[in-house]
Amino acid sequence: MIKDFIEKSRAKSPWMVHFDCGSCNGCDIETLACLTPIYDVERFGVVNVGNPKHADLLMVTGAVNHRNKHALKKIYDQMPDPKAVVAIGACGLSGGVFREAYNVVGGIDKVIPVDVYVYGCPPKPEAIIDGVVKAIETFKAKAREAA
Amino acid sequence: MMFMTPHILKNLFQKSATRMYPLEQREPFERARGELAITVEDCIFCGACARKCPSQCITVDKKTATWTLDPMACICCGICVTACPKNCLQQELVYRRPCTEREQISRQGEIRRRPRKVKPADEEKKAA
Amino acid sequence: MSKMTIPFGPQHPVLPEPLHLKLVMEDEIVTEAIPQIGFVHRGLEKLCEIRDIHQMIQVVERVCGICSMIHAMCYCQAIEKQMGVEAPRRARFLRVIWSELHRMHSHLLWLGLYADAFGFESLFMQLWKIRERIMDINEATSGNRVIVSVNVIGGVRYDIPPEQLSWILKELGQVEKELKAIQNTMLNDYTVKKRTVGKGVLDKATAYELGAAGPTLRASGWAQDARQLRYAAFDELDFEPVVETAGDSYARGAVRFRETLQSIDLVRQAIDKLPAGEINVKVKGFPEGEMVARVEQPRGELLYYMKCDGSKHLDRLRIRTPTFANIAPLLAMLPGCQLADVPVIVLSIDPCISCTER
Amino acid sequence: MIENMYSISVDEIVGQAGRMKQDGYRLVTLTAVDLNEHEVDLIYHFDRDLKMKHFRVNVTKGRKVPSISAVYFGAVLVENEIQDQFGLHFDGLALDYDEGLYLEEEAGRTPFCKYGVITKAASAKAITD
Amino acid sequence: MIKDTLLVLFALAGAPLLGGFMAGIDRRITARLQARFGPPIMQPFYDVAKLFGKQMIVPNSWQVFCAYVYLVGAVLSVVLFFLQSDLLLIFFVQAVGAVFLVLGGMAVPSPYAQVGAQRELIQVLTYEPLLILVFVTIYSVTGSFKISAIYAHEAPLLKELPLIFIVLTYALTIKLRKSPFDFSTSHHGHQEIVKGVLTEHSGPILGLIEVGHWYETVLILGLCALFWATSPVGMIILITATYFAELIVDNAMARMTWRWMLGYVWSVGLAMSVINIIWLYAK
Amino acid sequence: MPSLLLFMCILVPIIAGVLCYLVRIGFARTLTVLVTGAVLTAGSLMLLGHGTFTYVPPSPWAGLVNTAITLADFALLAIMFGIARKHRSKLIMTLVVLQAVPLLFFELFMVDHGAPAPGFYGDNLSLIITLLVSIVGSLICVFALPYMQKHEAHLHLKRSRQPQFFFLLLIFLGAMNGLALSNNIAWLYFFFEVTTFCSFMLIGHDGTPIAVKNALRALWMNSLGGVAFVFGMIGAHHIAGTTDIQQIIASGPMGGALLVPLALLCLAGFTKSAQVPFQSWLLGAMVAPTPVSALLHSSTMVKAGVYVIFRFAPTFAGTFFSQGLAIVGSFTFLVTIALALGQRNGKKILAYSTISNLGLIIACAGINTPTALAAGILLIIFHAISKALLFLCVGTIEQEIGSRDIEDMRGLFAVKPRIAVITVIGIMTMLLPPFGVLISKWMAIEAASNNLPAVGMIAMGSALGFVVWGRWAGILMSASYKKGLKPEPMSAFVNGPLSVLAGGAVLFSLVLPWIYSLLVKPMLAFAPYQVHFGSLDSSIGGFTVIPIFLILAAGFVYALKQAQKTRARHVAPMYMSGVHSGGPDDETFRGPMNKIVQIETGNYYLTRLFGEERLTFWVNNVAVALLVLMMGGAL
Ligand code: SF4
Ligand code: SF4
Ligand code: SF4
Ligand code: SF4
Ligand code: SF4
Ligand code: SF4
Ligand code: SF4
Ligand code: SF4
Repeated sequence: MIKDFIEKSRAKSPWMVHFDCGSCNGCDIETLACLTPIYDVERFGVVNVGNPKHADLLMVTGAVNHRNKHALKKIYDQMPDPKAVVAIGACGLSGGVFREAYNVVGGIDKVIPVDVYVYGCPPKPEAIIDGVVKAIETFKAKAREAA
Repeated sequence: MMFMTPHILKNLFQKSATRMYPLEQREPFERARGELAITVEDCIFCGACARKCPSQCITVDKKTATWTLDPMACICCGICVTACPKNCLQQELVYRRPCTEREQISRQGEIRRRPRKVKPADEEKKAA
Repeated sequence: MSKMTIPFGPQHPVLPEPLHLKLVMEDEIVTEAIPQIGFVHRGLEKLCEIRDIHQMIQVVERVCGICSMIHAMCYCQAIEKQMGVEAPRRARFLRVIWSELHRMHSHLLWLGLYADAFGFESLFMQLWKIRERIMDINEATSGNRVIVSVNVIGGVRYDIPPEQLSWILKELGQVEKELKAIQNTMLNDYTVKKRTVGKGVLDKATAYELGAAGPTLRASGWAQDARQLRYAAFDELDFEPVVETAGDSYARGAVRFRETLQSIDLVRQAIDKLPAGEINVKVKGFPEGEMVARVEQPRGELLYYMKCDGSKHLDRLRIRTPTFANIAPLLAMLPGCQLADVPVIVLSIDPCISCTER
Repeated sequence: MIENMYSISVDEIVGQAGRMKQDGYRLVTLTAVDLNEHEVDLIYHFDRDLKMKHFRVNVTKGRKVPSISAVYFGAVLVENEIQDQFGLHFDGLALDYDEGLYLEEEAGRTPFCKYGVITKAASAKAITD
Repeated sequence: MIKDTLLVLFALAGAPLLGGFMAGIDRRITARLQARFGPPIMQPFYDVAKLFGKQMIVPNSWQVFCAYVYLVGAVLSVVLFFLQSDLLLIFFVQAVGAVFLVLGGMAVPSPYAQVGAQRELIQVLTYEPLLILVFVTIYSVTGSFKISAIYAHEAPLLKELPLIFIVLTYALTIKLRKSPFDFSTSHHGHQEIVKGVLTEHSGPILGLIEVGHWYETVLILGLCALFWATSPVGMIILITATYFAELIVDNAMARMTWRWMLGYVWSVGLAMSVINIIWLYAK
Repeated sequence: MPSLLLFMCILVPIIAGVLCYLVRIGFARTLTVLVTGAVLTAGSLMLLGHGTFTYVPPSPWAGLVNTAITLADFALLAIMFGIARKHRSKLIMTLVVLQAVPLLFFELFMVDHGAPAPGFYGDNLSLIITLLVSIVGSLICVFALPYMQKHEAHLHLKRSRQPQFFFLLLIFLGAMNGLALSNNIAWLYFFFEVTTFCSFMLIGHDGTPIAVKNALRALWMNSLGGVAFVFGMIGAHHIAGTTDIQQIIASGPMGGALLVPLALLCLAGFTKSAQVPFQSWLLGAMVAPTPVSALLHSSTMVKAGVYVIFRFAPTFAGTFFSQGLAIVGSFTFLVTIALALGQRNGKKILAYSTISNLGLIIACAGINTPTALAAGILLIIFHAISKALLFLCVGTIEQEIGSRDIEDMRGLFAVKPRIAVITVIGIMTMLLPPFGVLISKWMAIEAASNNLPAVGMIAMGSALGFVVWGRWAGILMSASYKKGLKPEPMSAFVNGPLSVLAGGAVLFSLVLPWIYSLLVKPMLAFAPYQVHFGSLDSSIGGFTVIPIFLILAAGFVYALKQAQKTRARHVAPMYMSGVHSGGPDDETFRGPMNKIVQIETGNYYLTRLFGEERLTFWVNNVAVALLVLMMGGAL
């Protein structure tokens, strides 16, 4: 019974940490906007904990450049399992309009595994909420696999 | 402290400002620049969209009549839509839903051998 | 007394963007703050070599996703000027409307983050709630909430129909009402003042000497606003730069708060005077030569330098953003403050690392 | 064409900056423009009451340029940026990131020099020469 | 004896439920105050359950030790509270928890946790004398430090010690980590020192701390309730009103700095205590 | 029987000291110290078993002893005068003369040498002191054996000065026991002076200029106390007409007439206990080798001061003077711990904390109710044990890492786990329930709760103490994970005393209810607390000592079990905003200009608020004012 409750809780309490990996801010601000009254992702139990050690979800925006890719990796590694990564925006997905710039690695999945891709430049907050919901699903599946 | 208190108390006793997405969904705005869609039947594979696209995320292969979009790189600017001489591109009102796998969108049209005589799209434009 | 050396950022909950500061402190008093940047540097100025001048509009819009429209506007105005075309009058008014909308949402966003930096969560929520109205206006008029992509060389892409204009006025009235309701909290609350008054003081002379820009400069007593250059339709609109003299975080906050109200007024004026007519002119060919253009962004004076040789690619694009100019004043403000004031002071210049590093 | 553009030589930079400061000018920024394999234009932009003055300095690549960060501290970041992107070297920088302001090793060096990349080693050599 | 056993059991099992429930309501009301819809009331329980289901990652074993001792201290103080023992004793036992929370924060030289621990110490420094003074004044009214004596007292303490009650709420605000005193760690992460003392705690260990925090909430609200010990309804009203006021204050103020807190709370707290005591003697 | 035991407690250490001085062989010295320790321990325990007693040496001896002591008194004063002359200290010369002349007058014209001189008296108070001196003191002497060897090795001394050192150390113990057990106020004065002299010699032991300077300061301040003592003694004799301490006490305040001499005696106690404004000599004493500090702070010197005050406390119960004492004591408690907060020198922190605790003890004496006295006596016991332990810990750490700065002790656990853990235990016993110091503090607060200014200051002081101790304990354990940590080796003479003291601090706390009912309760006018089920209980409050002890112990053990399950695979690097540079035990990050930066963390010392330079001036002035007020109250 306790196991079940933990299982259920996992889906109901995704704490997030947001890392701006070289975004133009468009996506960051939309991610932040999800926390604010109109969208209020706390309805789903999401709390912006700001600390990878507490987080279940890593929300990454931006095109990933050669400097912050190290930080991205480290933050990901510091998150305890089970965890999921949501890549937000064209930049996070592929490097977007900056793909060819010299300092851009291009796409978060080149550095860490990504579970959910959220399209848009920037995605609407609704899309980000969809992404979170999707992440919760993948994340349940992951926990089941691990068990 | 005194200044904010009436404000938050008002919030408490009002309905919350939250839009209960996804339970409640708002009508999208008319101009919303959502997912890019192609009516591939009308496409003449001229490549204008591919050339104009600031993100260079469309590839058009005239020979095989394929129109390919890398949605992951599309920045939803709508430049291609304006550029298309055939008006066969359009941005839907809703955005593309998040996914869990990388994907490419490839549309196969029919390979036209002869150059067309009539340009229906152009005519429409003139009429308008 | 003992020394602490801590890494502040790049991933840090009070910094929405990656910036690293090595802070050395004694009993939480900062004695040394050295920045490490480059976490957002993409090198997008270099993209002008592979994107033509029209495509570059979309790229410069993404220098920053907050005042994106203003970047594009500056870029287009520069090229228009160089090529001797003038955008139609209606387009210029529409540019003013959108750019002031951007200023408003940018300031509201910033005021929220600023409130969050001194731990006033409900104020943050309130401000961002108000901001959503502006985001709705953006989306309704352009199809995207943030990056509106309205500029083209020679004018604007979209027109705003009359029924939308009146709706915008209604929404702005609401924004104004709600802003006035929290004006007292923002400007007179004891705790807010306690956390901001006298923090990170930048005196008048230093502000000028270090090349501060925008509200950071105006909060130190300089009435300098690039909109006084009367670009777009500003030559037909009434406004006075908003100035404060204290030069501290509070003053910078107050400048931005008042500027938000000022922007509402400017949009109203622009809608009022909005002429009928075309919204863009066709532009043929490519510019040649060197050019410099300036506009006022939410964070201050933005400068574009471009050099082109008549081909469809620019030879050199250089963007000097106000936040870049404000980093040096920031470094001057930090030493001597408390750790708890670091986020407040850092945010008080409204840093935008994205446009700082491009 | 840019109004109020004056050409000066490398050695005049610091003196000119000092004069501008005395005249109550604010440093807006510096711009570097790659001209060809050997030369870079450095443009110093100043402003007073929204009127700008620009000074163009033609510099040979690899050569040291005196930093004006002692006069205008605000120049520090720009000069560092130019070091990163153009491989020029500024002498007397108040904070020297040594070509590492933006760039990691992976990103290569002097990305803005279209006409030839200057390696760090080469530029270091040029300095010692 | 049976009554005592029941009380102990209630303290052990009921307190965390109550504390978690309070936290849930807290988050919901906070959300409403901010014009948000807010999480479900059960959210704190989901959070803790999830934390217990997470991978164990710690910086070292000393932190684990400290977290457990913190919990033991918190639980024991609540048990003692329900057994109506000596107020000072309860407070000192609670201090065991407080010390180990700080030690847990200092378990590694992590900058944010260290700063948090230092600030936590300063918070303790701020509220400890106030609490002792509160207890001493209670003693001067009831003639004993024992909680049982408060129940035996015929009038609500609130009537005689209104200012002291306010002093107690200062301590309460600090303990609950509410604005303007939420600097050693805060419920949400938007803070210059990330999560302060708790930065390095994660997963199950963080869960333990959270549960300990629920116990502490119950303890401190219990202390408030003592000021209207004559009627159970009064106790409930008092707790509700205090907690609500707490939430309003939390949302109507910026976070202050600890330097300000130390000066402000000490001076105002001491002044209020003194005035109340003089008033008491004058009567 | 008492005669033998008194011999064991007072004379044996003195003889042993002389032996140490004469026989300059290391091995013999070790043996002597060990044997003396055993004898002292046995003697004091047996004395305790013997219970309250009065003992006057049989007829010829009594007179002889008295004469010998009187002569020794003058000899001592002469030596001190000589020292003062050598160091050209007019101040000390004056103070010595101010003692010698009245003393001469006293001995020649006042004391009736015909009457039988009072001898020794032992009640629970003196027996407790004797016990502490004998056992804790001996442990410190044992600890000093290896310590001094290392110490001299560090100093590269050609000729060992250990004989003299142990000579003084052992004499010190004997004198302390003599002081505690004498019933003759003149003898008490003599032993009082011996401790002054020994401490002077020991502080100056290393002979460095700073040591000499600090030793001289200790000498003048304590001589000031000596002067106060002499006048107090003369006054008391003048009014009560006897040198028998018990009789003086029995005569009561005599309508306030006796208050002035008593106040002077208390003033002597103040200097000896280094209360503000006399704290500087004890702080200066830090220059001495650590065993000296341990001895001065825990069981001897400073306890001599509070002993004197406690001894005479019943006499002035209920007077305004007593009230004043309570205020002055709690003031000292508050300000010295505040001074400790601004310190990062481990020994200084301990020193300030000692003064602070003594202040609390004195405040208890001032409050002067049975509860307060019980609190004071328990505090004397537990403070002595814990403080001795902590000093020895700091001494050991200092020899291991070469610093006494607590910032340098950061992460000590990763290097020297054994001493780190023992130190943490020591700190816990100073700070937390269910340990004795805290229980006594609890009692003190309850006792003081009728005296609002006092209880206010105690409340603030204890909060400051929380910070002082909490952060120190935190520092010691603040280390990244290290695999396969092994306790460092430790010599038996170091480990032994440390373990005994640590064990003692814990175990005695467990049996506190019985210590209270067996030792403390009989001294009091009425019993403030009832003991049942291992709990202290009264109408105003209760402390369930044993149950809490057991539950917390169980909690500790469980927590330890859980902690031990931690394996390397659980360990993650600490959070550094994503720029940490390496593995789990790495404490660096990649900072500006891509340089690797070592993180530094430090405690807050709030030097702007609690700095020594800032606070001392005010503290001293206020203290002087308060003292004047208090003495005025006696008039
Ligand atoms: S996807 Fe678009 S909005 Fe998001 S960071 Fe990239 S450019 Fe900015
Ligand atoms: S639209 Fe017509 S002219 Fe333009 S590229 Fe296509 S085929 Fe050529
Ligand atoms: S919307 Fe913009 S980015 Fe997307 S395909 Fe069209 S032109 Fe390219
Ligand atoms: S521009 Fe239109 S017609 Fe031409 S390839 Fe693109 S979609 Fe097809
Ligand atoms: S300042 Fe820069 S980042 Fe900020 S909104 Fe303007 S362009 Fe964008
Ligand atoms: S500083 Fe830049 S990234 Fe941060 S909120 Fe402002 S604009 Fe956005
Ligand atoms: S106390 Fe601080 S962290 Fe907690 S809910 Fe309030 S604002 Fe958020
Ligand atoms: S470190 Fe210790 S033993 Fe060595 S010389 Fe100093 S005090 Fe003596």
